[in-house]
Amino acid sequence: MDFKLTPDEEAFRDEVRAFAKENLSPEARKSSGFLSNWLKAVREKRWVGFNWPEAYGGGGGGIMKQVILKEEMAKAGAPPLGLCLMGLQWVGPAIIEYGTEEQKKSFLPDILDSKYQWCTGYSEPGYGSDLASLQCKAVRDGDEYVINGQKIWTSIASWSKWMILLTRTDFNTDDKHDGITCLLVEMDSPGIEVRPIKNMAGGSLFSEVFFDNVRVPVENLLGEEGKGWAVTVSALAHERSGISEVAGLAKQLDEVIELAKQATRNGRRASEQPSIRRRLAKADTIIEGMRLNGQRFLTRQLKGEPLSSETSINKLHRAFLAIELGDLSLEILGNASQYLGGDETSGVDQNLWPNGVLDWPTVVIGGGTPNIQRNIIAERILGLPKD
Amino acid sequence: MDFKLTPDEEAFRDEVRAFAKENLSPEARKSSGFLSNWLKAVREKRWVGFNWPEAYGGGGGGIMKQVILKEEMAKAGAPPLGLCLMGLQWVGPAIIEYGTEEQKKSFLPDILDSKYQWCTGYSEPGYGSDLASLQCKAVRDGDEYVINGQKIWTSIASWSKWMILLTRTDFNTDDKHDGITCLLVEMDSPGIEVRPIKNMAGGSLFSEVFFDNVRVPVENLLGEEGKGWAVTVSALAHERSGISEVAGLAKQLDEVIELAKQATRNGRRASEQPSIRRRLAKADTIIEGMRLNGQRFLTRQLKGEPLSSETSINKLHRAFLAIELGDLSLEILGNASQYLGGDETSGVDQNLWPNGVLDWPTVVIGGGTPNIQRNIIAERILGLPKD
Amino acid sequence: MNFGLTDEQQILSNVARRFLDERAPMSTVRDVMESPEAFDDKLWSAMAELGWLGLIIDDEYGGVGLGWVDLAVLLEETGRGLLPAPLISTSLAAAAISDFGSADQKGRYLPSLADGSAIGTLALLEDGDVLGPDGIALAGVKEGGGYRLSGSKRFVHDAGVATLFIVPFRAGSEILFAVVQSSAEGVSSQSRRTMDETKRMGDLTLDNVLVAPDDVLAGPADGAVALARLFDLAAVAVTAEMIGAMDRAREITTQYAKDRIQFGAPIGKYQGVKHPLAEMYVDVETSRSLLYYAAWCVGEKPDGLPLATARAKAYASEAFTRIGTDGVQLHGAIGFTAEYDIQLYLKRSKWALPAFGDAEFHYERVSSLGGY
Amino acid sequence: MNFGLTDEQQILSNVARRFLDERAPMSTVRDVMESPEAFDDKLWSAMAELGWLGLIIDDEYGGVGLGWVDLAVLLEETGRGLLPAPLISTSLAAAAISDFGSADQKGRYLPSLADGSAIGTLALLEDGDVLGPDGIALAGVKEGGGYRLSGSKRFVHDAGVATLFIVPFRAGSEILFAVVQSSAEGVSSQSRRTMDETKRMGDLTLDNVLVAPDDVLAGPADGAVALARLFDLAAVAVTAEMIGAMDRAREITTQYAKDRIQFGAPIGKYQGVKHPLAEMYVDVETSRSLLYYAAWCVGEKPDGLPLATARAKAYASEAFTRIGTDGVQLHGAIGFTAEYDIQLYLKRSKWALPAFGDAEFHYERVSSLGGY
Repeated sequence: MDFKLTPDEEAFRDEVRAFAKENLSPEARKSSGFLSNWLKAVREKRWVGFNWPEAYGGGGGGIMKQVILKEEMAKAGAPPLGLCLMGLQWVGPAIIEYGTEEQKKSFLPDILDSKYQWCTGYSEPGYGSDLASLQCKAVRDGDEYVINGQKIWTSIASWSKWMILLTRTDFNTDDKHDGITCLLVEMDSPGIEVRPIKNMAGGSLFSEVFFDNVRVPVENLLGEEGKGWAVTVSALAHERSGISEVAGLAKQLDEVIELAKQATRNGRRASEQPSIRRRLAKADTIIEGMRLNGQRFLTRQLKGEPLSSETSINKLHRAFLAIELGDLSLEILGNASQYLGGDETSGVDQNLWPNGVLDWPTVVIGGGTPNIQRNIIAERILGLPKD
Repeated sequence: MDFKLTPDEEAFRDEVRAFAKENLSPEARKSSGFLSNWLKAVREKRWVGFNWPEAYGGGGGGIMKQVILKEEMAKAGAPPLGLCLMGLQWVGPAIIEYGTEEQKKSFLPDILDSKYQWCTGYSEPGYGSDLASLQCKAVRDGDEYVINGQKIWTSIASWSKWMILLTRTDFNTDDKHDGITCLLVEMDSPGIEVRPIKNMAGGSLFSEVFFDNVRVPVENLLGEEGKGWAVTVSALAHERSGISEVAGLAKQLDEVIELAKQATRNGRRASEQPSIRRRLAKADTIIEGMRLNGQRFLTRQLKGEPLSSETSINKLHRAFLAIELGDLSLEILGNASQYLGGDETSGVDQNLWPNGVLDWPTVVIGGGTPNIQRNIIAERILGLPKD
Repeated sequence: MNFGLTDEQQILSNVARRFLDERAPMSTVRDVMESPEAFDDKLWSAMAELGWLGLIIDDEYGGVGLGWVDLAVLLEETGRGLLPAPLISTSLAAAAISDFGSADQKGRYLPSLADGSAIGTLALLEDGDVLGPDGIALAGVKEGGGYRLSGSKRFVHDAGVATLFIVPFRAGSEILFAVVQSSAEGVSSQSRRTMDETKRMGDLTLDNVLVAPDDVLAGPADGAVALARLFDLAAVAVTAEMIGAMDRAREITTQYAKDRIQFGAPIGKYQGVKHPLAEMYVDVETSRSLLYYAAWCVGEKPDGLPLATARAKAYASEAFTRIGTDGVQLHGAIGFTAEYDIQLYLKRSKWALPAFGDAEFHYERVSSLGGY
Repeated sequence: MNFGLTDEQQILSNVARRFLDERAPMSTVRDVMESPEAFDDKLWSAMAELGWLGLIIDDEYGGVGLGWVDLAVLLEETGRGLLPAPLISTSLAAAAISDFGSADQKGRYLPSLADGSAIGTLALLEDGDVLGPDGIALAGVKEGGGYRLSGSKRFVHDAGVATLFIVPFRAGSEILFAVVQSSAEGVSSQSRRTMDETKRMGDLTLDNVLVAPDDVLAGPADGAVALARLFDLAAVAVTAEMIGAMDRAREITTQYAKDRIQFGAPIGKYQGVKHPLAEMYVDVETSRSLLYYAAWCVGEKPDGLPLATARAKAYASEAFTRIGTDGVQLHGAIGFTAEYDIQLYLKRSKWALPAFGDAEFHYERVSSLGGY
């Protein structure tokens, strides 16, 4: 057991830190072209698509360095390494693995260059957790597929140029995972309607997307017809430790601690109150536990072992923290917490005002509800019978 | 809404209080014949079998006065009103409702006079919560039933003279609640073997009971053959508010509070520590909630409405408290808690040492596990589908 | 012993539910909550006609003369329906005047509160959000038998629509209560944007406001004790609305669990869903028991009010926090869309937690009052 | 980066599990725990032969010379099997001497600890059960370079079988550590009956005991710091056994849930059972991660030890409390019969909670060390 980095890894970490220090200085952040300069600089470093093969413009980076890169960037509070998040995370990898040479040439460089957004058409109404039961229909008609149906919970649909879409081309299969076909669809195709879903926090990150006889050329078939389910699972060596996410949670906790130091509650500093201290300490401990769990997942990945259901452990912790850190902030602030925009008379730095306190469902429900995670652990890891 | 007693009820309460004061004085408690004097005195008052019809030697008392009697006795820390607890609680009522005149004459006076104990042969191995699936077999053979099978979790089997036993006389019914036959069995019948079950707290309140060709005369059939399930549900107006039980919990909490006042923890009085205070306050609040819930149940009973699944609410609270009050005592005492017999150097009154801290499963599991209670509420009250 | 609604209370409850279903269904609630002050004139007048605004005001002052258990029955319904209206605020102002005002003051203030022409509210808190006498820094400067007040009150419910504020202030070692009209010179007040849009809250600013001698409540023998009672009444009122709201959140979620099919069965079939719903039921019913006893204490057993209130608000606050979160969570993604109502109940739970003392505050009171 | 067992650690773990399965199955554990001191000579000798007693003792003093991660690997297995033996106690005494003893002292004490002829333990606590320098009242009276000690140490693990006690005491403003032999004049010790019969605990009484100068540990520059480190090492060791025990409790309960048929299906099919089991898994794995990092800090990052230890013991204490209770509860009535093993794990959880600081104590440390 050894929690230390190798000299080569340390050198890479130092390189990332030095880069971040230089490119993320307060002056740099204030400069007018900050974001585009940043994107250009990390692209030159080949840190965008860090784990993509070099042949496709990626960095060809290994697991351990992916972790280092992501963790250091998270700690430095860096902007993303590229703006086309879904493209970088799974659309690109799926195209690398299943795409034609045409598709690779046409799409991969744009993703790396943050040219436009991709969105993901997976979920359907009525089948939230039961993805493979999807009903959105595609019928081959000459050189085109004709799509009819509906998707829901599609993030950033309104400002995406392309969608990676799962459709059903065969309704008579024994296994519902068969007969699914993956298509790449241009969002301005006739027949597509996007209806943003307003959420309780006032935003509308997600949309419903309706397809009414939308025609997609067969060249935009990704992988084989009927074998689209496989496309959702990338074989690309993708670090899954979640360690960079933990760095983000730690930052969030630091803010809550700072809030507790500044706010008074029933006439006394919140950070001096045992109940608040205990909840902060417990959150801290869970975050450290997640980091260390992440290192165990990472070790397994480094050893080439498959990683699957264990990551549900951290998903459950993250769901707990998403709710707990928000609730804790509100409790610390008392009545003032209700002033969503902040309260200048509270004596608390307005930048610490808890934003996104109503956004937790995105995290808690987004990646599969806690109950789904518990089922995964109980059935796949512990071998308990299905419900 | 009115939480006050009527003048008549107040008079009865005062009568009970005065009686308790007189008969439970420190001197009375110390006198040699205390328990037998007590039993005789309450029997004369007709407070044993308080809700039984007067014709059978009971008190013919109504619901409200039952509550008052039980609550006042619990508050006074009185001994039980009779020693044959199961006889008083359900065997007697079952005999009153389903018994022959012979049975009534033969059994009821003895129960009221605490002559001997009854035990209950309901649970079987393999069917803990699923009582109606019982397999213990009774076959009619001339004027006798011949019993073969096994019971488990039978309390006080070793020192009971009689058992109320559920057997199966018909294995081919559509509904498993049919075909069950209730027999009254003398415990010294040939073929009965009682094996006490040692529990983790060191005692053995429960036993396994084995039946090997045990012969029971048909006169001891209670109710009709095959209709024994009904016998488990008494129609006698029996107060079910649980308010007297709450008085017992309140006494237990008072002891934990006293313990917290006396014990130090990390160098500081436990009762001054916010986490302990909060847990004590929460226990107090739940106990008060139970008392008030009990009053609501009582009101429904007084109005003649059927009371069934609502009582699961307080069973869940009681399960929580059974564990919580024990854990709290242990946490207050720290390392010293491990000295089960007490620790004379701890500065804590040895009488406050938490006994029965390992006995909680009797309460938590005894009346149906918390999961069973949740199912009852979800399915019977909320109307959710069965699992 | 009768821990159940009387026939009259049952009628009050039924009428309230019917009125709210008809006149303030969720579509109306949403319209009203999006209005600048979350206030609707016509609804208010209708409530006045039903006698709700003067429910606990003596009939000689234009009220209905009922008690706090009755008010709790009503507030349970308005909480259930998330009715946006300053009903709690105005009832509390009426209670303060009824309990601590002279006959003259009752005669001057109560009829207009009962008929809805005035809207009252308590202005008990200041910067620091401290519940109790320590939280009162506002000091009155004597002037001709009355007082001059300059300062701010914070977290005043319905600050934007209230026309009459009950304002505790210090006069030497005493705490007195001024009745301040929004129309008086130097008085300004405004609501601010809050998480639960059905509940407005804001600031009352007093700029050298003159309080005439007969606008100081005559009654309370001990201002600190009176203040404590007002905090308790306020906590009871808020808790009553919480019970209704959490019960409704439970109902909505239970119904969803019956209707929503996933993996071929209603999700309510699974213990992972049905057990939290059962726990919600346990919590709602127990909160309700605690609350009704506290409401009963208001009139029948004032000595028992502090402890009964502390228990009810503490337990209900914890319960509602959990029910709000679980309610949204058990709905899955749909639960946090603006379109679904369940999220409005989550927001109400966030508003209700700190209102007149959170769970920690009230559990600490249970301990202190319990003598440890 | 390798957060996994090395091949050597895996072998150590496998050998330990095999040894315990063969030589100390639960039937043996039950026999030993019912013996007066919960101690078995032959098991102890066999452990010495396997090198367990000197695992962290340098090889020049007869030990194996491994580190605390290795010790944690071993203790996880002994915790799993509820092995009744003073392995933690003797390892901690060895650690104290290794860390703070002179070469001479190491030479005198360690070999007999490594070969099992001596049994060591820490005697850190006194009346009041206070963890830290404030808990040390025992004062040494100088006599000829050495000290006279009179007083008691409480809650001493394995007090009845230990032959060598590490005894902190006050000498002026300093805290020093005496090595006290059970055979010395004025020393008496006895175990007492405890809830977890596999773990003995008791008192060490010192009646005018003379401690020679070379029986005072020579090393620690600051006694309070040394004391803190010993408390941390003790907490790490106890936590390591807790991980093994809670993992085994989880396994036993999971197996029961698969085997036990009720209402026609294994009870593990229901979410009311499977979800608590999944939570147990989450808690065990997270506890394990926290524990191994703390054990790694012992040798590799001593500055990080206090925080890492506090986190591990706090989290594991809460987790084990829940797992012990849920484990018994999910078994139903059978779970609390003496015959079933699960109740032994519940009792271990009760023993482990206060041992070297409960969850509250360690969470408070997390806060303080975190600078708030």
